[in-house]
Parts: sequence; structure tokens; C-alpha cells
Amino acid sequence: MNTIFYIAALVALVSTALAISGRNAIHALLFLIVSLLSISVIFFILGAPFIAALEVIVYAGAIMVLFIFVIMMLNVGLEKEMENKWLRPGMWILPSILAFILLIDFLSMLRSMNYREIRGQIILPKQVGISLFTTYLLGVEISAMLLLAGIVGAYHLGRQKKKVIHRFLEKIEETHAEAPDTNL
Amino acid sequence: MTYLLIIAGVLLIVLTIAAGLIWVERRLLALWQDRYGPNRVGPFGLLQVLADMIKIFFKEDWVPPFADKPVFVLAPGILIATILLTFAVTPFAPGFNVFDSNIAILFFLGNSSLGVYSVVLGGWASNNKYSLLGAMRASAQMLTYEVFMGLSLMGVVMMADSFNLREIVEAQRHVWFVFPQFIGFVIFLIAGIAETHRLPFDIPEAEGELVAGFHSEYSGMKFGMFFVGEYLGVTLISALITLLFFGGWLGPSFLPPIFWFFLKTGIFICFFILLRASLPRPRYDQLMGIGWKVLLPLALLNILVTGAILIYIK
Amino acid sequence: MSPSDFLCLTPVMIIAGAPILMMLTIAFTRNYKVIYGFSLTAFSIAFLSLFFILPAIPCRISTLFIFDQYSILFSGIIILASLLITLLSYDYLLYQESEKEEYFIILFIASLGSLLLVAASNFVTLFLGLEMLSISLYVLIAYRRSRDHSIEAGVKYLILASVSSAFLLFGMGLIYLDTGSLEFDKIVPALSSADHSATLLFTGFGMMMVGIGFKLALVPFHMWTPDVYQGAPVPVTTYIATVSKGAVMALLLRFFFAIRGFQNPGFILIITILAILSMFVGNLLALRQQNIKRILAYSSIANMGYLLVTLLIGNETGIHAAIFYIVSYIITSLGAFGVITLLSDRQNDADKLENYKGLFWKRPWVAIVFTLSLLSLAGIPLTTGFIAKFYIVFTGINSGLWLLVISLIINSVIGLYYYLRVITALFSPANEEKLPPVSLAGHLVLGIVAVGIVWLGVNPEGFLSLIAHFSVL
Amino acid sequence: MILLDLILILLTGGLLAWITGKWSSILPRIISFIAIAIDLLLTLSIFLKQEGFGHTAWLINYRTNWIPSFGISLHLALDGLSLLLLLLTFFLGLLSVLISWKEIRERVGFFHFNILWILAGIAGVFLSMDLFLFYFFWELMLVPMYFLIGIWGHENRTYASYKFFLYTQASGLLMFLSILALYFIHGRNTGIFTFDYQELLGTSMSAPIAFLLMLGFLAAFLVKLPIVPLHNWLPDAHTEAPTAGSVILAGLMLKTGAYGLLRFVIPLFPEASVRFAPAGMILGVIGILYGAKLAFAQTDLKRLVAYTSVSHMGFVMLGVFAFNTIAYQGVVMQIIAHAISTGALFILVGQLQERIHTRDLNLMGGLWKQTPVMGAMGLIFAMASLGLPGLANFVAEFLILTGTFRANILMTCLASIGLVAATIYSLRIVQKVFLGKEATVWKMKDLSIREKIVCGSLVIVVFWLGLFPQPVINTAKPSVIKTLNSIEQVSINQNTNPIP
Repeated sequence: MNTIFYIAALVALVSTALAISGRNAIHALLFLIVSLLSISVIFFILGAPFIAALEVIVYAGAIMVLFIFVIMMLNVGLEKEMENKWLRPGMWILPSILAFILLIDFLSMLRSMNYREIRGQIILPKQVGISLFTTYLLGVEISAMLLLAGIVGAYHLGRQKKKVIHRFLEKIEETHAEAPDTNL
Repeated sequence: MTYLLIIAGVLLIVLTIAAGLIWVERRLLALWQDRYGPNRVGPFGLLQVLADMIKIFFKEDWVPPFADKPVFVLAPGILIATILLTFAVTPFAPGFNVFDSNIAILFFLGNSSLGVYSVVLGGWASNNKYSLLGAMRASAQMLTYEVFMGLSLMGVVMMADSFNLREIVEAQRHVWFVFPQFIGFVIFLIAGIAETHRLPFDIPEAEGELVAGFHSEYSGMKFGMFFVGEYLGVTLISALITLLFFGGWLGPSFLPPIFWFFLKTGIFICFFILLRASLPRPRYDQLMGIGWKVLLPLALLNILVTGAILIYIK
Repeated sequence: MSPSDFLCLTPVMIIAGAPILMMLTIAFTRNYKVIYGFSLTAFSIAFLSLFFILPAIPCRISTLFIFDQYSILFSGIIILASLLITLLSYDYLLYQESEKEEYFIILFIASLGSLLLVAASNFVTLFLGLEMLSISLYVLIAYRRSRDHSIEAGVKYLILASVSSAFLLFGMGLIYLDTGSLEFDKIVPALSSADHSATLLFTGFGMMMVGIGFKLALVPFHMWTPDVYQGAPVPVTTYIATVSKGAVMALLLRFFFAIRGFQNPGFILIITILAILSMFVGNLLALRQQNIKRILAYSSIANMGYLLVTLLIGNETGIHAAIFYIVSYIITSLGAFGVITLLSDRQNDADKLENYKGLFWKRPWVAIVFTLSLLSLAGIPLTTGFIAKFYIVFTGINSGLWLLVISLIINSVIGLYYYLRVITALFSPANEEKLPPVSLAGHLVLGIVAVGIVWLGVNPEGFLSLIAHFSVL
Repeated sequence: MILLDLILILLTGGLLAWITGKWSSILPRIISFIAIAIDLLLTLSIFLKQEGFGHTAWLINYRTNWIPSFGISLHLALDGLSLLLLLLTFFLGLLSVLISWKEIRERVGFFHFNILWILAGIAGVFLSMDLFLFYFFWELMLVPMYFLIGIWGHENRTYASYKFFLYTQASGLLMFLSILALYFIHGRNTGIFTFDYQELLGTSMSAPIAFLLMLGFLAAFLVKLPIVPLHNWLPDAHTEAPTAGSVILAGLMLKTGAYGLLRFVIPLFPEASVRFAPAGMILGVIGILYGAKLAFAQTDLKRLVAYTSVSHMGFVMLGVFAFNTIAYQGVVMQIIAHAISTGALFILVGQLQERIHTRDLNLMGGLWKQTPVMGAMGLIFAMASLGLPGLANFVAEFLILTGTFRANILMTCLASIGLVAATIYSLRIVQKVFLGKEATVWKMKDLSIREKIVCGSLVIVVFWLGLFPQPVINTAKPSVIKTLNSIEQVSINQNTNPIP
């Protein structure tokens, strides 16, 4: 179990690093997917198959597809110049130092902890479901409201102004729009 | 050792079926369209499969120079890999499976959601506008249908009280789930067709408008993998329909369980082919509309009603 | 969940049910007035229901929520403030894009998030409440899509809110790793166990403070504040300044007291640094601004710095002081932003200093409320801001927080300068610019705010005893 | 209750004036006049009946709860010192309304609102016996004063008003910190948490802390007074303010500082004050000389008068730290006399400016010919300012110098140089403005009846105080003795001579 864990962790680290450093957006995303998959393996080893599956279904399978979808639509490739501008040392040195400090902090923290064996206690979907619908029932319901806010917001912000389909009608509409709106 | 044998057996069976389907589909289509189909190579044209395979294997392995090479090569592999992986948790008969998983259904859903990448990446890597359009359609379509494909199965899961396919089949000893879960079945069927982008939902490839869509640029064995992958997908969905709604290998005991399983699966495969022969292709927006506005609410309603009734009974 | 749990949840359920009903209404017919009236009614009913549930408290709902007097008090504040913001929003949105009904739906969900925050007793609900609030907020910030900076502000808030949520989650994860519990109450007992690691707890809390610091706009996590304040529609800016910050601060107070943060030298260090930085940076950056919204944004940064001092006081009076400060800050901000809202017209927000030149001679009443609010922010007697600042200094000295108290005093003087700049503009000779008419609702809000500012500034005794009664943590 | 009424009358009068200002420009003036007049009469009646109150510590003592959670009460009390200062406040307040009758033509309602509220704040400061309440009023008078300077002031008003506000607010906050510290020290010692002045008297604390806290109080009072390093705001504020503002600033607001020294610094921190005394006296002398020097160098008439205040207030500082009865009587006299004479000078400057629209000394001269009455008035007030015997300031300065002579001879000698300097700058005013050649030919009228009444009443007071100061001295006596008691207590405890 431990060996697989370390392999998966290594894959996750390497692919994440590649995802960050990759210049091609799609390749970077692919590495990110690999990273997510390896994390899913780690979840599985830790005894959370349900979360492992969700990680694949939701993150790797759905969210990343959307990312790729968007990148395809935007036809990325113009970013090089911008990236060069953003990657001037002035921009990344401070955050990197901070991140490095954080890393050292983490390492020292992990050292300070008692070494704990990876426990293979398996938690099945059923248990997850039961706890979600008893102890955390309200939490689930709140999540629903949270999503509602997201949906309503996405609807409002994503809505396009009403367009008249026919181009002749559109012109007429434009001339109308210039006149002051008396209804208000 | 038996473990390896089972793996080899499953692979053999599945790949044979997929390859054989090339012939079966053409023959059946011909039958329904009142013509002959392939009937020259061997008896009933049975060796047609072999001929096609030889042709495909020996074609030049050509990658267009404008393509994103690594992704282009990777894409068809993803399709085959994800579907074959799903067969690992699919029991053909009691004891005849690679891995008796507790989360088999989730595993299937996860893999099918990863399967999207083959189409999307293949289309994108081809660097061809038709392929790209196909890829975009595929990503939207598969993402949409995946959502309630998962949801449509939840009724079954609730009734069987498990994600394990073997236990689900066992739970159908008295009544097949197709009866209590008819809505779930219909939705899963539709979503399954969409997931495998078979006709009538073959919008990502839509030969008429997109010139084969995402795999326009593919040829040789890479095309072959997409091709076989599609049949593998059909087999998989049929197998799952059988397992989830039609009692899997359960059946009168005068024949071995595995026979019943293949019989039922075969019927559904034929049904898939019949659909191809008989239905027109919907428009893209109709497809999305029906998905979000009809099937998703129906799936949710199905869960709600099933849950309520189960709670009432217990 | 027992019937009494449901009783406790009544206000929350009203606030949660209202947007759903509103959506259904919109599905049948879109009518701005109906939705507006409905919002007012729902907020009012929710507020009244607080009195109704008083006998049932305190009640815990599984381990997620605790509805006690503290959360009821803050619920009341949140609902009232939301109600006033609703009143302010009506005219402001009247002239906007065609579909403005969704605004109120999201406003309700944001308020729901705030209500849950102040009742949270568990990391899960903390996070959900915070997310509900921020998701609603970034929709609200970008609500008027056609205006300048609106989408920019929304995206900025979205990105930074996500980053901060990530930090928050990471921090919670570390604390969970250390203590093995998601409940606030179980953290302190876990600290005595052998598995406990002080570094882990410290790092976890530090990361959580990054997340919370973003929401409260503490320095150095304040970068979004001026842009978002400027870019958001004014009522939304009001909402961020009042309800959102109040709720997050209430949560922080509860959390900090539950984990006995004021006994931990590491936590004290973090809070002290954040507080002093926020005060100085906020006030110093405000000095050179020309845009009122930006001035108030920086001022809010500084004010949150003052508020942090209350965390370290470490006894009941600290909580009292914090509550009083939050309440008076909310009232004051409602006044200041309310005036900006009422003076904004169809095209532009009245956010430049020039828009206010000679306001006193054109709209004396509006200018007086604005002046009162600014004086209150500056902490001049006769306004609630004075008593609030006094209370913090008072309790701070009592707990020997000399460094913080003296920074607070120095900053009060620095702050005075830019408040005076605005006041001077108000009283300088008038220009020709025309002002939009002020509606009855606007006058009502201003009236309530003015009375509140002066009343709490002159006779705070009643409210103080109310706080003392309600602030049992 | 009558004390509270005094303040409430002003506050409501202010609001009324503001509201009526919408419809008429005369109503606010009348309302303010009546409000202040009522207060003045009420105070006068107390003054006349003061024997009847007996010589207890306080003539009137009013106390009720305000914010009991913090131990804050609404405690107002009146003794001789406060009584005199109240009389002064309302008298000058009345004059401010009169002199603004013609000068202020715009936003009359709001102007009078501010005047009345400043007066209310000042009256509150003189009456508060609760430190929180004291601070409350202390700050309350700032805002309307800020408006007065900022709205009706002259060219540089915005700058001046900022400076005024920031100086006083910053120093006030230091005092506030000291008040809070005192509160807690007292609370910890006795278990009684209160802001009440009488309770806090005699709070025991270690010497360094007492000194530190005293510095907090001193900061606020010395800025107001003002004493030289902290005087920077004063010339600007006085110069830019409208006449009424200058009169109130010079006549009343500076006095809150002096009052604070007498009422709070010395009784609350007797030992620390004794330790501070040498420095205090040096500061006083520096103020006298430096103020006089700068006054002499000014070409702006109003600025000149402003600097004379710095010089005169130096005497107050000097006297306060001399710690003896005569000096203290002198301080009280100086407070009143300076208020009258400098106030009068500001009024004259205001009248001049109303007529010739400049304050530049170089543009004036020879005005006596056209305005003999005004010239005569100017002469009298300049004489008062330089301390001519028979006029109020002479009594004050004489008493202070006599008192300090006992305490510190060197300082007294240096301070008396200030008298010479005062002669120079005062005569310079008369010489430059009224005598000599006409630098510019101005067409101007002499004083109107209203202005004559104003100036006349001031002349009467100057002479009255100069010739018959006994009532003032009598009234102030109990308070002066009370203040000194606390110092004597220290000297008894220490068994040393407090006076260096």
C-alpha cells in the first residue's frame, strides 16, 4: 500500500509541477488531470473510495472538461507575450519566496508531528451518505442554496441582450433604442 | 493464476465482440434496410472483419504535421483504456469478473467521464476546424448526458442498497429493476446512447455536416481504435443495461448464467443497431434542450419518488 | 431534528424560502414592484420571527449550528441592515438593465449566508456560509454588467475570494489534522492531548486568518477592496461594508473565543500585526484618494483593524465592545453609502469628491446625514462612532493593550484628515450640477440612520445593556 | 438642573436658529440673541445671589446617571471659577451675535447654530465634573468651530480649519488616553470604576505614571492655551476665522485650556505638577517673549492680535505654575481680562475689515480722522492690552508677577520684559492704523449704534475690572484656595518646599 501511495504522490507532484510550468494550456490541463487522478488514487488508498470516485467524476471528468472547452473556445496561443510580461522576476520573486517559506514551514511541521502509519480504514459510500443525511443534513441543504445563488448569478451575468434575429429588424431596433425610453 | 485467466478471458470476449460487431452491424443494417450487406468474404461475409483488420493494421500510421502530436496519439488510447477499465468491474456471471468492486457504478461513471477526453482531445489535437467543432459538441453533449446518466442509476442503487454490480444483480432475483425503475431505465438508455455518441446522437462526428467530426484526421490503427472503441462502448452500455435493469445473468437455470447474460446483452446491442437504422439525428440545441429540460428533471423526480417509496416501505 | 429545532430555524427558513418563492413568482410574471414589496415583507417577517424564537434559544442543531443570544442579536442586525439596503436599492436599480428582479433573490441568499455564518459552530457551516456569502456577492458586484469596472470588480472579487477560500480550507484542514474535530468547541479540549502540535495549530490558524482576512479586507489582504468598492453598485458596496463584514467579524469573534485565541501568544501576534497594519495602511492610503467609494474602502480597512483589537481583549467586555463597534459601523456605513446611493443617477455613481461640492446648500438634510456618518467614522462625540471607539480604547486599556490602543489613537487622527476633506467638500460653495430626486424610502433610511447615529452617541446605555444581555458566547 | 438648562437652552436655540434660517435671516439672530441673553441673565442671577449659596465647595451641584455601564454620569457643578467663566462665555457670546449682525449674510441659520453649539460646548467644559463628560464637551466644541472657520472664514480657511481641528483633536485624544488610564488606576485601587472628578481626585499612583498621565492632560490644554511649541494652529485659525469666530476662539476657547490647567492638571496630579513647574514656567516665559516678538513682526493686523494672545497666555502658564494665591487670582483675572481686551481688538479688526476689506497694516494709517470713535476705542483696547494701570490687564499681570516673584525671581524678571514688548506691539497697532500718514485713502463710516453698544460694553467691563476687580477676586477665591490645597497637601507630605 505504501509503495503505491508514494508512486501516486510522486506522480501527483510531478504532474502538478508540469501543469504549472507548462506553456501549452491544453497540455498543462492534461497534467492537471493526471494530478487529479493520482490524488484520487491516494484517496482510494487512504480508504475513501467514494471520494476517489467523486474526484474522478467531478473534477477530472466534468470540471476539467469545461476548462478544456473554454480554452478551445478562446483559441489560446496569444498568451505568450502576456506570459513573458507576467513572468518578469519582479512579479514572481516575492510570491515564490513566500511560498518557499511556507514549504519550509510545512516540512518542519510535518517533522514535528508524530509519524503516523497510513491507515487503511475504508469508509464506504453508504457511511458517507448516512452522515451527510443525518449530522450534516443542514449542510447539504445549505449547499443547495449556495448552488442556487451560483445558478441565478450565472443566468443573470451570462444572459445576452435580446437580439432580433433578422439583420434588417436589428437595424430598426437600433434606431428605436436611441430614442429616450419613456417607460421608465 | 485464475485471476490472470479471467482478465485474459474478459479481454478476449470483449474485444471479439467489439470486432465482431463490425460485421454484425453491417449485416443487421442491411437486413433492416432490405439489402445484402457484406457477403463476399467468407461464408455470409464473416471474414469481412478479418479483412478490415488487416487493412487497418497495415495502413500507414500518419499524423498530420499540423496536429498536436502527443495529444493526437494519446486521444484514441484514452477511449479504449477507459472502456476496457470499466469492463474490469463488470461481472459476466457469478465469480466471472476481474474485480468485485464496492463502487462499481461510480467506477463506471468515473471512467465514462474520462472517456470524454478522447473525443475532445482528439478533435482539438487534429487542429482542424471541423474536428474542433466536433470536439466542442462532444464535450458539451457528454458532460450533459453524464449528469443524469449518473442520476438515473441512483434509483437502482437505492433499491439494491449498493454500488456493487454483483449485489445489484442479486437484488433482482424477484423482479427486474426495469419494472420499478422504468424511467431510470429509459433515461439511462438515452444517456448511454449519447455517451457512446451512437446514432441518433452522433452529433460530434455527424458525417453530413462535420466530415466525420473529431476523427476527420485519423487514419490507420488510430482510427481503428476509435472505431473499435465505439463498439466497445455499445457493448459496455448493453452489458450495463442488462446488469442494472434486466437481472444480469439471472434466468431459468436450464442454461448457464453466462448465457443469459450474453443473450440479454446481445439483444440490446441489436437494439442499438436498430436505432441507428431507424432514427434521424436531432439538432444540436434540441439535444441539449431535451437533456437539461426534460431528462434531468425526470431523473431527479425518479430519485425523489423512489426515495419516498423506499422510506415508506421500510 | 426536533420541533424546537425547527422553531429555531424559523428566521433562517424564511430567508431561505423567500428567494425560492420569488423565483417562482418571476417564473409567472416579472414585476419589479411585487418582488421589491415581497423582499421588504420577507425581511420584516424574518425580523419579527426573531422575537418569536427567543424563548426557544439556545438550541444546537446537530453540531453545525448554535442558535444562541449572540447569533440572534447578529441575525437581527443582519436582517435590519439588509432591509435598509433593500429600501436603498429600489430606486437605484429602477433605471438599470431590464432584468433587475434577480438582484433581490441573490440579496436574500447573501443574507442567508450571513445568518448561517453568525450561527456557525462548525468548520463545515463556517465554510458553507462564507461561500454562500461570497458567491452571492460576486454576482451582486457584477450585477450592472453594462457599467465600467463592474465586471472587473466582480472578477477580482471572485478570484481573490476563491484564493482566500482555498487558504481557509487549508487552514481548517490543518487544524482538523491537529485536533481531529471540525467543531469549534472541541478544539480547546483537544489541545491538551498528546497528539497536539503547536506549529500545526499556529499554521492552521494563520492560514484561516488569510482567508478571513480577505473577507474582512485586512492588510495585507486588502488589495481588492478599493477596486471592488468602486466597481460594485453602491447598494452592494453598502452590503459588503455592513452585512458581509459584520457577519464575518461576528464569526471570527465566536471562533476566536471558542478556541481561546487570546491565550495563545502566536495568535495574539498574528492578530496584532494584522490590526496594526490594517489601521496604518488603510488610513495612510485613504489620504490621497479622490473617489469617495475608495476613501470609504480604505476607511473600512482601517476600521476592521480597530475591530481586531477587541479580539485580544479576551473577556466579555471585549465582545461587548466588538458588538457595539460593529453595530455602530454598520449604521454609519449605511448612512455614508446610503447617501452615495441616493445621489447616484442613471449613468454614474456619485463617487467623486466633486459630486459633493456644496451638497449642504443644495440638500441640507442629505448632507447632514453624510456629515454625521463621516464624523461618526472619525469618532467625534455626539455620534455613535465616538462611543464605539471609546469602548474599544476603554477595554483595550483595561487589558493593557497599549501598543494597539495607541496605534488606534494615532490612526484616529490620521483618519480625521480625510474625513474632514469630504466634509469640507460638502460645505464648500455649491456648483451647478443637478442632483437626482430622493425618494421617500431614501429619506426613511437616512432618517433611521441619523437617529441611530445620534441616539447611540448620546444615550448608549439602553443598547449597551441589550448587548450585555445578548452577547453570551 | 439649572446648569443643564443653561446648556440645553443653547443647544435647542441653535437648532431653532438653524431651522428658522431657512425662511428668514433675521430670526436666527434674534433667537440666538435671546437664548444667550437668557443664559447670561440666569448666570448673573447666580452671581448676584452667590453669597446665599454659602461657601461650600460647589455653589450648585447636579448629578444624574448617563452611561452607568462605564461609570459615566451627567455631573455638572458650579463654583466661583466656573461662574466667572460662564459669565464671560455668555457675555462674549452675546457680543459675537451682535458683531455678526452685518458681517454674516449667507447661511445665517447655520452660522448661529454653530455659534450656539460652540458656546454650549464651552459652557459644558466649564461645568463638567465628570471626565468623560468633560471630554465629550471638549470635542463637541470643535466641530462647529471647524465649520465656522471652514465656511465663513477668509481666504485660507480650509487649511486653517484642518490645522485647527487636527491639532486639537490629536491632543484631545492624548488627554482621553490619560483620562482612561486614570479611570482604570482609580478603579483598580478602590474597586469603584467612575469618571467622576471628585472621586478621581487624590488617586494614588506611582510618580512616573502620574507624570505621564499629566502630560496627556497637558498636551490638550497647552495646545488650546497655546504654549509655544504647540501654538502653530492659532495664528492661522484666528486669522482666517470670521470675527465672531476669532472672538470666541481668543476669548473663550483658549480659556478652556487655562481652566483645564487649574481644574484638572493641578488637583489631579499635584506632585507631578510640582515636578513640572520649572519647565512650565520656562514655557510660559518663552511664550510671553516669543509671542510678543512674533506679534511685532506681523503685517496682518489679525495675525498680530493672534500672536498677542500667545504672549498673554504665557502669563497664565507662568502664574499657574507659581502655586500661590496671588498668582492664581492673577491667572483668573488674566483669563477674563485677556478675553475682553483681545476679544475687543478682534472686534475692531473685524469692523475695520468690514469697511476696508483688508487686514494689511501697510495699507492702513491715519484712520483717526475719519473714524474718531473707532480710533478712541482702539486706543483704549490697545492700552488695556499693554497693561496700563486702571485697566483690567494691569491688575491681572501685576498679580501674576507679584505671585511668581515669590516663586521664581529670574522668570519674573524675564516675564516683565514681556510687558515692555507688549507696549511696543500695542502702540504699533494704534500708530499704524489710526495715526500717521494715510497709506491709502479709504472712504469709511464711523461706528454704528450697534457697534458702539458692543464696544461700549467692552470698555465698561475693561474699566470696571481695572478699577474694581474685587468681586471677581472674591468669587474666584474659594476655587483658587481649593486648587492650592491640593498642592499644599503635597508639600506637607513631602515635607519640602514645593516652590523651587
